[in-house]
Amino acid sequence: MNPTRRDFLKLTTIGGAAAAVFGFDLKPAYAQLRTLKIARASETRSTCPYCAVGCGTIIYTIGDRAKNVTAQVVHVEGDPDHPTNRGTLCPKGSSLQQEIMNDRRLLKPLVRRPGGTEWQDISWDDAISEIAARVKKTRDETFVEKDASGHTVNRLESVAWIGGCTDTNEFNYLVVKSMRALGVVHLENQARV
Amino acid sequence: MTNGWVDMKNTDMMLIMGGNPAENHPCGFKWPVEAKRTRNAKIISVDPRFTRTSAVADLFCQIRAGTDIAFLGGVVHYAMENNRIAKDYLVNYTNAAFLVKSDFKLPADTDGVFSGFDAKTQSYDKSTWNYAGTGGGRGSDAAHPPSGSAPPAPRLPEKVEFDLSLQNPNCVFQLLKKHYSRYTPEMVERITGIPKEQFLKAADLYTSIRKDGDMKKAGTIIYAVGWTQHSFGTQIIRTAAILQLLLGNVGRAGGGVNALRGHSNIQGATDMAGIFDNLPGYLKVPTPADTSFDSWMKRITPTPSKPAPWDSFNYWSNTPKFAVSYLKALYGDAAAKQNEWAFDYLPKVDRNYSWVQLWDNMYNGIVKGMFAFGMNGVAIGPDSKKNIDALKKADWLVVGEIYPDETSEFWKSPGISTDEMKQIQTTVYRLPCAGFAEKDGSFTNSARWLLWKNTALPMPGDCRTDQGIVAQIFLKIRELYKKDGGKFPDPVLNLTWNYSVPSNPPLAEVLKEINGKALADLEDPATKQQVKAGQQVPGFAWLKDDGTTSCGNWIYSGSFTEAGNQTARRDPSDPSNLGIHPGWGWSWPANRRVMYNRASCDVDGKPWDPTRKQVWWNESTQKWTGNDVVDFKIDSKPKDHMGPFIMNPEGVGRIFGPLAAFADGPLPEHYEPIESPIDNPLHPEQTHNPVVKRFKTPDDKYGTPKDGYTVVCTTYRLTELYHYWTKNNPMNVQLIPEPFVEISAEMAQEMGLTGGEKVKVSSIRGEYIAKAMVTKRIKAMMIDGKKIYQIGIPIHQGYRGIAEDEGKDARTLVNLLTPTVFDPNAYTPEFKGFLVKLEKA
Amino acid sequence: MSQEILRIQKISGHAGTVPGEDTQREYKVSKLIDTTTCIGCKACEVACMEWNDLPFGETVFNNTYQTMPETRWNYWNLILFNEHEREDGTLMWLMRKNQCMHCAEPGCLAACPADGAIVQYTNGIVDFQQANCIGCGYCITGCPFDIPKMNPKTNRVFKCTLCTDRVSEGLEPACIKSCPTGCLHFGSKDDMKFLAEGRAKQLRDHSNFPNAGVYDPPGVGGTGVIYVLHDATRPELYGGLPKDPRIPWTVKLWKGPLKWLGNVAMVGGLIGLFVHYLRFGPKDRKDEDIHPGGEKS
Amino acid sequence: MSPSEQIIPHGHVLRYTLKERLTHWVAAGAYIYLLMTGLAFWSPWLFWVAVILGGAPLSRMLHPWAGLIFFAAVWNMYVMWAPQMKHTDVDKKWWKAVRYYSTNQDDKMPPAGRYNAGQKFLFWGFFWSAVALLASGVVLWFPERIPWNLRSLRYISVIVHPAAALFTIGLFLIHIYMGVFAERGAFGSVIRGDVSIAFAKRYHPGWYKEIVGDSSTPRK
Repeated sequence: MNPTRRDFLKLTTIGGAAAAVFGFDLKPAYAQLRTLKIARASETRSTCPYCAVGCGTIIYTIGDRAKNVTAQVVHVEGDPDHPTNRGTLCPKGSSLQQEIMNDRRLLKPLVRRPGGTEWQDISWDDAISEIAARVKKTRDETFVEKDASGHTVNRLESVAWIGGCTDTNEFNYLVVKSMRALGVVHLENQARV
Repeated sequence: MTNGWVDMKNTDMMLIMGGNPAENHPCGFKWPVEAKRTRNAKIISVDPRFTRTSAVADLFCQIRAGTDIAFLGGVVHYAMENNRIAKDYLVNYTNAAFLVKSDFKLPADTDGVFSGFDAKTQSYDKSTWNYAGTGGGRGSDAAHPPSGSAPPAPRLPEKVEFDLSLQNPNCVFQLLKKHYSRYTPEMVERITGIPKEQFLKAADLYTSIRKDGDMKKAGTIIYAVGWTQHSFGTQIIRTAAILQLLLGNVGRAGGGVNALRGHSNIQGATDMAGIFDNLPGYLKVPTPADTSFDSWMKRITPTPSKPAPWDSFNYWSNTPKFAVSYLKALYGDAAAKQNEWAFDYLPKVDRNYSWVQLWDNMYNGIVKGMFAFGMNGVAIGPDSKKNIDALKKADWLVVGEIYPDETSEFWKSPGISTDEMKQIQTTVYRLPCAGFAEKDGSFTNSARWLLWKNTALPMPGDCRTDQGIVAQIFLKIRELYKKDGGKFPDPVLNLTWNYSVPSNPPLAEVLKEINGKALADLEDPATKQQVKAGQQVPGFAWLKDDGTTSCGNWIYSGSFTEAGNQTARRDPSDPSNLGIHPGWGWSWPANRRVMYNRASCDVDGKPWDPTRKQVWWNESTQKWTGNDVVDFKIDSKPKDHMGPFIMNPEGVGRIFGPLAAFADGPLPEHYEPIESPIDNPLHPEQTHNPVVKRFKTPDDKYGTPKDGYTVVCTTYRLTELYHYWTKNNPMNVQLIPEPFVEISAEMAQEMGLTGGEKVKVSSIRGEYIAKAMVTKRIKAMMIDGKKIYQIGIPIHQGYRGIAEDEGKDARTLVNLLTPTVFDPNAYTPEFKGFLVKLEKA
Repeated sequence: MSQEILRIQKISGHAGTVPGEDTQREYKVSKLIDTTTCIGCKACEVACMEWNDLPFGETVFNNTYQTMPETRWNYWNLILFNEHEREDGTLMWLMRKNQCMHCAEPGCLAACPADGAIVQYTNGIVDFQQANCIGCGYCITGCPFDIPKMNPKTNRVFKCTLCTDRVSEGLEPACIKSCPTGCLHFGSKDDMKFLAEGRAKQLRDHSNFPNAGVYDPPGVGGTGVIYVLHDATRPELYGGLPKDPRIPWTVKLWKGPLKWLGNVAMVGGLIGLFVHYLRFGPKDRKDEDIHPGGEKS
Repeated sequence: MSPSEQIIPHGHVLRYTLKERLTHWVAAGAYIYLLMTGLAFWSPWLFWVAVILGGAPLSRMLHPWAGLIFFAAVWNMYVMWAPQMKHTDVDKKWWKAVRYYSTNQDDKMPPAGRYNAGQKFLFWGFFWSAVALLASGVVLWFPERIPWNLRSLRYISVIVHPAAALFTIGLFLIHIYMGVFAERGAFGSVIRGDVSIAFAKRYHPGWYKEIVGDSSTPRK
């Protein structure tokens, strides 16, 4: 037996007594208690972000939400109370843990300048300021207040918003609210396709 | 969905078509399986491929992609011929008995189009598509913004002529019968490729629930984007609705017409009007011709249109309350009666700005900048090349994502050299957003349930929440307008933004705003119940058109009341055992789980099936009551004969879709997909949907069999992968490591192709190379005497993913193949049933 | 923990009695797999990988939806896809979740020489304890279902544990929990048997499957994983499910009669030689001069 | 065999060359390791042997390699000795009289050559067992590489391997008994290489004659 693995094992006393003469146990551990990896993890109820069944999920994270812990996901499984999925998950829902903790996640704002062949770093402040300035410039240049027949239209045809399938209702509301306020009419969503 | 996921366990019969729920909604599919196990319910699977759903179906029919109307029309014909219809339901709850104007003509009589077609403008004058009758309000059914200078729209008559015996040749029932009399089993076979005997088996099985007039059983029709993604998608669904009305299946537990929405919050995005032609809660956008708030309201608020002895609730008569409350939510005090509730602030829409048009407009230089948040527009297509070309012409693009995606890296897409890259002048910002577990908020599932989720863990790296990013950009724009002024700054400056953290609005506060609140003390005159100023309104019944309430989306009113966040409720109990679960989350409208549930009872208010009691008329209280929230006027006596379909001005279900309800006909007619291997056997001179628009840029091309494109191709999703997302996820990539093309064994043999060999699929727009999956699950078909092959391609791969990044085996997008045409009603592109050719690669 | 050792009823390669034998009143647990409602979605595959933290392994497209040709040391749960045309020409797409069957009489355990490398708990779960595994691979030979797979790097054998970590904490196995259609079910063996028989009867009576039945092969004493099949007379259609699986007779012979015969022979031989020496002694006599050098070895 | 290869003490005759002795001890060492580890895998009662030998996984890892060494040694023996191990008429008679041999009445035995029939049997027994053990052992070494449709190979191997091993154990016991206890001097022969002339004369009279015939005067 490899002594370093003993950390992971809960040996029974049976093996213990015969140990040590040869520097290793003569008797192996019989009842290896595979420990439940979520036994003391924190639970958060959530909804699967994939299809429109809207399965309830439980996200298990390390730590007990103490201040000094950065929670990270250890496991995701179905919420057994949820009337629709009753704890089940499909192959995508079952892999949500990897969706959350994934080394391909985007971690910082990037910009690609005209003619550029690579991404460049940009600070959040610069990105927000530049985007706002571009929206304003485009709006001021192309905003249509009246159409050919003189009717008020107050619309901005030159800026488009395409929204995703996993945006929350509240986010969508804010988008529609702010985009309509700007006069945006090219407002579309995954819902269309 | 009219019903819900869990409700499917109540069904006796399922027609699953235009959808593959076992593949795409596995966890919802447990309920059809449950019905099989506990009720011996049957599943009929009709699909171009033998799918995972077919694997557990009792009957499978292989249909040619895009011929669903022919199949369903054939079933309608079969049901009428064999008297397997719900007579009472039909007469009382649908417009079957309504008389249609005598100058209305069916396609059988007018060369494959309905009366009123103008070939020059490719559009219909719909004035003949109306009921016979007298009087009435204004035209009420403008689903589409009429053009600014059009004459006043025709109107539905207030008093509709009718014939309860259903014998009048101009009654809807007789028109229906006549229309679908052409959809004989032989014709169905010619069009769909389903052998006559097989079709008759399916038609017999599905309509068997109404054998001998029995009303106890319920059948459901389940569909998804296999129906919507056609140039006549809405009409397929209409045919299904007609069949369900004919069989008396709508409004009933285990019945309904159930659209399985694709993604977690597609339903919510539609409800919240993340689309150009609506405002939240399905309020129709104002057009330039709506010169005032009142004229807008007049146009979009319907008035009842029904047989005189009947009653109609006509719930949309409340439209002004919802509209005023919405404007109050947007603009607060800046929206007042004096300025017509800031009506001017709303952009006016008189043309199509929908998905495909949007990319065309970008291609043509109208759209200069775009935000894409969680939306991979390049991959989604159709005609990805056109979308990439369009982005090359844009000034700027802002992408909010959690993974690198095709859209943000369109300038690095395969085939673009470094030199070409240097020519692309588009500035692209890619902002790292929060994943679903890192933010809270609600999703609305396909069953219309709003479900709140909690934040589980912090965002990694330097990510920010989506709402934070939008808020920060908007506030910055507002700051610029405040400082520098600019074009029409009023709506930007006056938009309410009263969140405790303006730069990152807490979503619970946003949901409260959506729910709506009283701006003055309110009192219900009947119950004397009061809502104080500043309190959340309990539901949309409290909304007012005098500016004393605000509400961000009337159909979500009731989701966050004084009792707290209703979408976060977690009571799993289901006292009726009908899968209603009234205490779990919150369902719009008004926490109602099955829509139109009044129709689950007979005319006297007694449930059709006493073992599945949803709602019923309580004689002693003289009120409607039930296990579900009643979808009806609560005190309308059965003898008043109010129609159960309260959102229609008729009060009844529409077999005949009058006036402007649909762009392409009041009854569904089979048209061929834009790229079709044959002429339409019903009317070869009118093969395609006559009102479908084709685009004209060099990227918009449409293939024909004459050009060598003879194979019918359909695209679809796999259960192992989620759209263009899980290709970043090793576990899912392990399940489906590579893209593939499903090809019938017969075709492979003809091509000398074995499974695993590479094959090149080309449409007139582009090509796609992947390995062949040779299978018995697709078979060659005989279509109108011609042998036709079908193939299928899953859409999931692209050029950004674990297996796809630069330097790896870069893959192209399936949507390079798909055509830029769309359904004239819902504007959904035709991803299914286009033409390709195949070669060994 | 205190009872953990008593939860074991069989131990591989173990001399003497097993501490947990005869001490528990626990019922046998069982998975029920209804292949007639399986949609091959692979949720169970992913749930298994995710729960057991199994590492990513490369796969290649192989003209099928099946993830890989067979289970791997790091992929314990695999749905096998088979297209089958019935006599009437209708197509069936048979999907069977393949994993350790948790036999009542496990061939792997019978074949295993390593003390405690394979144990069977009193609830019927057969578990490999990699810490005790010596990497001999005899379990691979002992298994009639081709389940145990060796990690070539560590020389340890792995397979489905029936999520014994979850089950011992009162949870269901990860695959069972995930299964969207409910084609997977978990409970006591008796209950699963009852459900399975009921479903098979339903298939015989109400669907067109007159040969529907339950797969619980007696050759290995019954299994902790039972199947409902559309056609129980032809289990081999479902990706080669053996019709009458048994522990290979040579393994039985080796672990049974041969072992006793060998032991008797070896001990008998030793005793015999000893007695022979006592009786006859060495061939030479001390007085004989065959050791002139006088060395004794 | 050339006697000139080694210096032989007075009154002794060379029985095994250094090469033969080395081969023997390589085989013996490997065999003993194989026996101990093999027995540990054979019976739970002896599993502790493997533990003492450095742990069962190590035993499992080294056992096949030891097996290869053993087989190489046996193969070498085969090359060296096979010609001398041919069955002869004397051997036939020897077998008929084996009961006298086993009861130490060697004078009643027919004159054995360099190897008596029993030794030849031992040789061939070990040789063929080694072949069987190698063949089955390779299968058992890589069971996971044997495809499912060839699984009968594994099934055969699991029975052939222990059966052959048991057979060798029987041979081994007799070999040890004879070499260490029964025929004193035999053990020395495989250490030093020589036996006394008396030993040769007594146990291998045929061989004795042969070498005396070859060179009437044993080297001094």
